[in-house]
Amino acid sequence: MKNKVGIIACSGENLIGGTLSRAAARIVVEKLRPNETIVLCQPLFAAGGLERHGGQEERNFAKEHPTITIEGCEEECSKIAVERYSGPAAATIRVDEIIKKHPELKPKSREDLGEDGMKLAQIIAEEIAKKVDELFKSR
Amino acid sequence: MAENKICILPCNGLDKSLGVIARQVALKVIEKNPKIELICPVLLNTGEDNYENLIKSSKLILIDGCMTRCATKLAEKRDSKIIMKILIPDMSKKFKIKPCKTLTLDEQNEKLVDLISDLVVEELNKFEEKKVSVSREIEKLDYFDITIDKYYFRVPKVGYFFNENDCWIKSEAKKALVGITDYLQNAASDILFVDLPDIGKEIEQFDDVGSFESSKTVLQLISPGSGKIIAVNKDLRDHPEYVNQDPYGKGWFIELELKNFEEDKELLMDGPNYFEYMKNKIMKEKNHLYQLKSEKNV
Amino acid sequence: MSKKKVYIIPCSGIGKVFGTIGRDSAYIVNNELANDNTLLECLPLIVKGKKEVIEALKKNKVIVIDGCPLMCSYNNVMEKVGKVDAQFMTTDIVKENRDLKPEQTIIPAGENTKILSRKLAEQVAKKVEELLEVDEEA
Amino acid sequence: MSQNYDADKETFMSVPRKKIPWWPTIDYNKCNFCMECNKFCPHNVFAKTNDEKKKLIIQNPYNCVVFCRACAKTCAPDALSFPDKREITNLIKKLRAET
Repeated sequence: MKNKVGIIACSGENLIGGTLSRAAARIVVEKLRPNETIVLCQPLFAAGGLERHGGQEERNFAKEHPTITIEGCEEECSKIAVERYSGPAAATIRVDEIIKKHPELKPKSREDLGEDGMKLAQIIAEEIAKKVDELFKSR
Repeated sequence: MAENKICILPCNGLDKSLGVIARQVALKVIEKNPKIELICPVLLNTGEDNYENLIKSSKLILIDGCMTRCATKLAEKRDSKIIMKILIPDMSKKFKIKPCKTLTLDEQNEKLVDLISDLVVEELNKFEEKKVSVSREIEKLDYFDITIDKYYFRVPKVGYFFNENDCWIKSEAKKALVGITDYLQNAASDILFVDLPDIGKEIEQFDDVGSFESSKTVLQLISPGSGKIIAVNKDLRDHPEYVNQDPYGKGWFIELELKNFEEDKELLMDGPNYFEYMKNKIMKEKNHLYQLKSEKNV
Repeated sequence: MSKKKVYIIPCSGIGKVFGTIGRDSAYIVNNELANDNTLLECLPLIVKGKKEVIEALKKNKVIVIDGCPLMCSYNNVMEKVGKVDAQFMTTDIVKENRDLKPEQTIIPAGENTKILSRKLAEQVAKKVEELLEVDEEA
Repeated sequence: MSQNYDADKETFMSVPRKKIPWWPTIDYNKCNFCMECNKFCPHNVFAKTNDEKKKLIIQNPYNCVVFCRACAKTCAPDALSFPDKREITNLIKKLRAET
């Protein structure tokens, strides 16, 4: 089952970076690399200690498969969670840095990305897809 | 308000004879048993609260004309105690009388109304507070298991038999519990609604006995065994998640009084065989099983 | 109203539409229905153990909104903050509105999903008032 | 249904799927082409057409899961019908006895 890459998106509710990373993750999983990627649920990952249905499968998956974390801000919560429970993240993508690289695109709000926001999400998604391809090539 | 008051709620279908039959049945039932009170679906739907305490303190009979089940939907909006669900298409199959084309009922359909209303009244007399929910202590079970991506599948090694529709049956002497496997609960994801059949119903092997609904899909439980339904898992009404968390234990659906289980078993698989069958099926259907249902060419 | 704030912590699930309903309802409450006395915080920060956030939650009221029976928001907040003043389950609002089946798409959220988020937000906003009134008397 | 579902090789209870006449039948004077069944069925049994009189047809009858009638539950005008389960069970028993 090694032919899959895990995607953990920061799910910060409080800032645009969270919404953008979630949108990008969905675009990658649904449109760009549906067969190569699988979304892991970030809080479930951290709250994995629960009974059978807890995040145990998420954590085991991240142990056996390369996992890319998408961070909404400098706190890098997903990367820390992955490293604490499974192992080093294969790659980390900082959404806040990508936003800085595209000053011309201004996402509307954390509730509604608006047109610019969706364009940014697409750019982030393409960057993730590139990372996914690199991981496949390197193996 | 008398505590055990019984009310009857028909749907208000106007465009098909099915709706006319549903309404006639309700009127015929209260004619035969005046103690039963008729609830007007239109008034109930407008939300006026004059039915508020009536619904809370009484038991409800629902008559739905077609599959859209407006009466059921109305009743489920309010926390009501539903004791009987009549679906006219099922009744027309049972009594082998086809609903007529016109909105005024022909002589055959008048007879159908009589037959159904008699059945409702008769069922009512039989209806005493049956032993509805059975609590079971489930002994420690030994499973085969496999993880595919982030999905976890288990199959009990002994004591359970399975059909190819991924439902199980576990027999103890003349009785048996029936439920769904990890395959189905994973395919459905979070189950939110469970519709259970009526107690006392006689079923054949592979009859569908109740359905379970998630935001992703509506699937049916297809019974691996035949017999009479003697209990249903009432806990699932408020805790449908039991089916996801413990499909072989707390998440059981119905209990059967077995008819010819030896014959039924010939068409079923035991634990080891079903585990192979299930692994093979997961591999084949993996993409559509876990993928968000991509918008089909709708 | 007491000067205290109510923190709303929705679960951050993104695999299922239930996480979206929880988050969107938190935004509606925070932006429209009770914006002057509610604050949002990221669940991952709490899970990570960020002191400032945990202290702030301890001193104020906390409402968690969970997206599935695993209750990650409830469990994590209980573990790290030690108390939860109220819990909402998005699956409850879906069950209460059987005819409003939420669409599977998450970005953008479907019509039914938006209606459900608004209905849940109204319930949460009512609870915010209750919590602050109760605190008033205490 | 995943691409590699090949009805010829498929079996149900070790009987070739092609020998079991189980699929929905559409009653066209009831059907209002609301397409709920098509939206529902994950096995692509139904298919849309541009023939005005029959906008919906059964495209892959053998993709249909034997004994499953879930699509009929979504049909408000009750236009979908299936064979009698008892007969199908007996047919399967007979075919199994023959192999």
